[in-house]
Amino acid sequence: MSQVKIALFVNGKAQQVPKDALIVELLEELKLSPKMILVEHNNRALLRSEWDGIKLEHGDRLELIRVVAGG
Amino acid sequence: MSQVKIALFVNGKAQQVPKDALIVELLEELKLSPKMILVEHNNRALLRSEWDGIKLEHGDRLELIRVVAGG
Amino acid sequence: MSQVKIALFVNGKAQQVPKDALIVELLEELKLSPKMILVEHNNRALLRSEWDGIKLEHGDRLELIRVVAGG
Amino acid sequence: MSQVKIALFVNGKAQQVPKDALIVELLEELKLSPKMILVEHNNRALLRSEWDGIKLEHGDRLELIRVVAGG
Amino acid sequence: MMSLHTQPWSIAGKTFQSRLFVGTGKFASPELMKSTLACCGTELVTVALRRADLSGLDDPSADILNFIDPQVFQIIPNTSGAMNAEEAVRLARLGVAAGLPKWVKLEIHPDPRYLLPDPIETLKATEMLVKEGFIVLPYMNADPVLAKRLEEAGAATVMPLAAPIGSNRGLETRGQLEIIIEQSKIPVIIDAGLGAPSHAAAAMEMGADAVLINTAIAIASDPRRMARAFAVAVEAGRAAYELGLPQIRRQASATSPLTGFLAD
Amino acid sequence: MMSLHTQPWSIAGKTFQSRLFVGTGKFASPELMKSTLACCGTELVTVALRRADLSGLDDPSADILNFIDPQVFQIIPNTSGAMNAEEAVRLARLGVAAGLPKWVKLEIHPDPRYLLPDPIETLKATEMLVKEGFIVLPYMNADPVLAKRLEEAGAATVMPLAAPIGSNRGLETRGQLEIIIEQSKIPVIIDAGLGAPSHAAAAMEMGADAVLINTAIAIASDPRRMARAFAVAVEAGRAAYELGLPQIRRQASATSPLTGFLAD
Amino acid sequence: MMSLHTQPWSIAGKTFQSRLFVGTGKFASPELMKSTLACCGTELVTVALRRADLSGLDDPSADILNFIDPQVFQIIPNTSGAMNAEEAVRLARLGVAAGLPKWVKLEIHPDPRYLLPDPIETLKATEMLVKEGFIVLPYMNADPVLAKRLEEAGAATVMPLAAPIGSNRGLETRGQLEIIIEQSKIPVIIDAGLGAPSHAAAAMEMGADAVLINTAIAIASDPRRMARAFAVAVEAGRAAYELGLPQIRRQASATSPLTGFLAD
Amino acid sequence: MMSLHTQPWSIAGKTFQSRLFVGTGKFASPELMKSTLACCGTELVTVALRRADLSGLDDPSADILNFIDPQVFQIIPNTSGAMNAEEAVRLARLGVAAGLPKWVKLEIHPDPRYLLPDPIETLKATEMLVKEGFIVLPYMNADPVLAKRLEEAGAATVMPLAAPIGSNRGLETRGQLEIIIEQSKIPVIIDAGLGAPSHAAAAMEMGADAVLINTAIAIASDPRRMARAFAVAVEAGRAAYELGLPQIRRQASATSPLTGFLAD
Repeated sequence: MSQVKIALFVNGKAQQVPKDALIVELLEELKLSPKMILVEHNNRALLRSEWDGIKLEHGDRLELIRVVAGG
Repeated sequence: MSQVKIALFVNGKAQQVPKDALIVELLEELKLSPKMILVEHNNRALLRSEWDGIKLEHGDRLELIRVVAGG
Repeated sequence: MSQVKIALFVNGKAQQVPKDALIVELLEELKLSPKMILVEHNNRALLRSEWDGIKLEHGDRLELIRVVAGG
Repeated sequence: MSQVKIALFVNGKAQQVPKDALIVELLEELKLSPKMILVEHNNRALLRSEWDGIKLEHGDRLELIRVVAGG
Repeated sequence: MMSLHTQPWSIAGKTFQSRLFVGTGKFASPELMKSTLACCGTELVTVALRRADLSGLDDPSADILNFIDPQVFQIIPNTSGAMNAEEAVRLARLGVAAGLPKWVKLEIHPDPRYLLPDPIETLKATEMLVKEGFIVLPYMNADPVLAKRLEEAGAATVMPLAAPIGSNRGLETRGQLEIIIEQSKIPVIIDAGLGAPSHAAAAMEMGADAVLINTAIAIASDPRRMARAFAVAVEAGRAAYELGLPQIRRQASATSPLTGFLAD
Repeated sequence: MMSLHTQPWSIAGKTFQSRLFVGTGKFASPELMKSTLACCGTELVTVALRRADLSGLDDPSADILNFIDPQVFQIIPNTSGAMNAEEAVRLARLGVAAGLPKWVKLEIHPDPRYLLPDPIETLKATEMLVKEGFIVLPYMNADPVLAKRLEEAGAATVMPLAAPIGSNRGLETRGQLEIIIEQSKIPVIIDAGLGAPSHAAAAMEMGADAVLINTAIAIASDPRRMARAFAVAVEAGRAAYELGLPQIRRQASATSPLTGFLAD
Repeated sequence: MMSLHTQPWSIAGKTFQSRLFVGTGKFASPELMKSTLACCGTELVTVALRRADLSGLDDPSADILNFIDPQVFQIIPNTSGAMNAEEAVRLARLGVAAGLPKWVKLEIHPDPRYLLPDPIETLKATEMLVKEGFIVLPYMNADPVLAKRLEEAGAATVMPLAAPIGSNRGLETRGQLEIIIEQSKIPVIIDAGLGAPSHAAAAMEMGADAVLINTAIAIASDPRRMARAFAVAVEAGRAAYELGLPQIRRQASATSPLTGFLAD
Repeated sequence: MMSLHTQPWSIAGKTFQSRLFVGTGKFASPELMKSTLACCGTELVTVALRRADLSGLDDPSADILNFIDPQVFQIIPNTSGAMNAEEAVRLARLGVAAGLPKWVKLEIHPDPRYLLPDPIETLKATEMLVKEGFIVLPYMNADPVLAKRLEEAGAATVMPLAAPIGSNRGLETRGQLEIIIEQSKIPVIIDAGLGAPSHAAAAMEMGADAVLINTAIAIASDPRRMARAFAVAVEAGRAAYELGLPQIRRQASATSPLTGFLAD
């Protein structure tokens, strides 16, 4: 039987994930190493400790951010 | 019989005038030539045409302003 | 009978002229308008009045100069 | 019998010394320590080795110079 | 000498020929101020507003407006003395009550030492005054982003400073002024700190639309001649800007033919 | 606009009103040069001397002197192209032979890259030419001691450079120029490198007696207007110098009364 | 050579010896960046935050934080890329979520051409971030009144610009910077536009507490040596400031005895 | 901090590591001068020659040479006080008679006000001294043609001034110094007028081979630290020159990725 999908906006782009997916699963899907990614969920910056408490829902807006070189 | 006086704040200083005095009377009292004075009454800048319509009341705050040289 | 020629150095270049030629004849030969030319003869600047008194001789060095625009 | 004196110009000033005086004797007279003084004799800079060969004569001009701090 | 025929320009739809604003402060007398304005061709003049002296000592003859013909000069009251946006707005309104045109040179500079403008209060006051229909000419530091924000808020011009008021230091803020001029869609008037005609000319050569001079003219030994000196320097600088200045070169470029005299 | 009435000045006893020398090089045509001289009020004009072209290609009509009225302008031949004092003297003598006045702008700059003057040859040529009765105006670097030596040698003026000829870099040598002006007993004419009217005004404000401009005028899109722009800038700078410029201050100095609007 | 023993200084109670901030942008590799930081003695390092690349192309090894030891360096995330106060605050919070210290170099510069900071949004973001307990180091234009308002809003330092980021133009805003330094009660760090060690030394001689250098070091042919050159220039300038620089004189002052050799 | 490893350089075949000349004038005591020389790494030191005091008041202990180890420092007597070439030559010869090396810093500046060098006498003295086998380091104004003539006459270096001796005005003659450095085949040492470490660094960044500092070090509140400050600033500027400084840009160049945070 087919699994239900929901649509998120990740860094401004639409992205399909399974319902109730976790942030780590999303990052896996996107081949992003969790320990290097900062996550903002619906405009709220998340501590890593908060990640697993969050079930992604249809329409959620996420920003996946990295620390890079800068002046 | 003695005339009733009220207290105004003129350019930040207390000033006694007869009750219901008019702005022109105040200027006379202060020896200021009306045609050179701009008047702000309780924070409202007045057009000259408005002067005579105003009866000064106890506690009114007036600013008497002049146009001067400036850069 | 053939006329005798002499060699001058005019503005650093060799130039043949008839013996005893005058400066005006040299200028004519060079198609230079006399009234626009200044002449230095053997390192001596000449006044126009001196031109005709000078018979050009073999080896004479002449500078023919013009006034031009300059800063 | 009194000793014969001659007049020198030392640093532009007249100075009496005994005839045939040596430079070292002049310096002693002036209380100048020889090892700190450079001597120019009649416009000629002298090496120390030359000092003793010189008998001062009437009218000699000497410059007694020191090395000092400078930029 | 023939005029330099510089281009006319305009503020809020009103056209001017002169690119020299003159401030009226610091003159030895109003008569001297009046004749100075008359002989330098300026069309834009600033005045200030201040509390009347209640001690009865105000000289009744000394109404500065008696010495400035509104038919000849655009009179622009400033808001100097205002400590914040609200006070500046109140001063601007008083100018209108006085029958002055609804123009205001917005000045908010609390610090008495350098008289430098407050960017936050200046933007706020500009928004309020534009809403009330004023033609707003804000005095500002040489901040290109603030200039754009004032432009977006509806300012009629920007008036960035060259150096502190009355300092005569010249174009100290040149680098930022060049950016303001490059980016501005409204006239840029260099205000404050210009102490010599060469400073005014240099400001115009950079592409400024106008300059405002007060101290250097008012305290000169002969304000009339000094005002004319600034006026012609402004014209000269503007003309040079319109014609385009020659490129700056590291090496020399001969003005006489380079062929030698003897050797070629 | 009224004139600025700057003081007349003189070189070797001859009085001038204009403080702008104009060089005649680099103009698109002699006609353009002529009309440019006519409209900027200059009274001092330089020309150069060069070997005639023996290829018969010289344009007989192109005698620059046909375009400069000696009744109106003091024509000053320069010695550019001379590699040393001797050549400079020979060129100066040729000018006289040409019927030009016995004035010479002495230029000895062997290096073609920066066209900078040779101090040794320049002093030597000045001594020779003064002995022959020339009015000598030497082009020189901004060297105050050389300026004094040229003055002692009998030069009529000194012409120190602001920057390399044609570089338009402005008053690069300002520090040394100020010393030259302070110490000189003969007129100081700032020559070379002035590329904008503001540069010329600044030179005059420093106390220079005059400036010489060529490149910036001759190559302008409209040399006539640019020449006028320089002419008025020179007048403005000179007037400011005569009146005295205000002192430069570190802090501000208010132009409006500093009593607050509400708070005093 | 012995050290110059310049005074330690502090931001928000944390003490530093080095007065050189180094930005991590533009290095050829993170390894080069790392060794450059190591050899110049800097203690303050900036980083940026950006959206991850979702194309799967992000180099997993390239986590800049792997190359900066937080035990050695105070890591300060900046908010470049933020278009307004709200975005800047969101970026600052993400830095904290990343486990970075609660410090932020506040940068809000919408215009991509000159990258100049927005004074209004910068003040607004400072107020918000201070309320949230951040140590805020705002990048700003050289505006003394804005500097005071940021100080009053609780900024830990101000970081006024010398010239546009990466322009290497040096202390273009010197006049206003001097006023900021004179009036500030919090450290003043000159940021942006310093392109040469002499620029950094001059900034320190003016009394700046520190400077931030990025481009001039990162793009140098040898960033390690250039970083050391800046580091020692900063120390030299600071030492000169602490000792007090000699007064500038118009005339000369002899360094050798002035009695003549022959004539006295 | 690691050294900057700047290139060694040489004068007349003698190699030096330090690019800082230190003048010995104006120190509070010879002991202070000695320890200052010791701690800044200089290898080149100047002294002067003067008539002895015949009043018997000369302090016998005060022989400056007792405080400068000729094994460590290249001692260079100067000719200050000489009014012309002849006197300068006589002073140089006395130095040799004193057992000093046959090097001379040639200074001929008759005017006591600005102490500016005389170009004519300086060239003449250079020719005479070179003929006698001296290593001649002439102090000169910033005149590129004179620099070439001194080079041709056999000078070992040129020592152009940045500003008047002891004025601390910095690189006032920058434009001409750049040309001298570009054209010179012998070392260029910037002498006089450098008042701050940033001035010295800037001179080195221009490509000068060395600088001479005296007043700014000697009159500092702590000459030892100030000398070190100058020494490291010189190294920093030289290192930057050797590495090549980044190009100066009109616009900004981002140091953080320019993709927006939200908007790209």
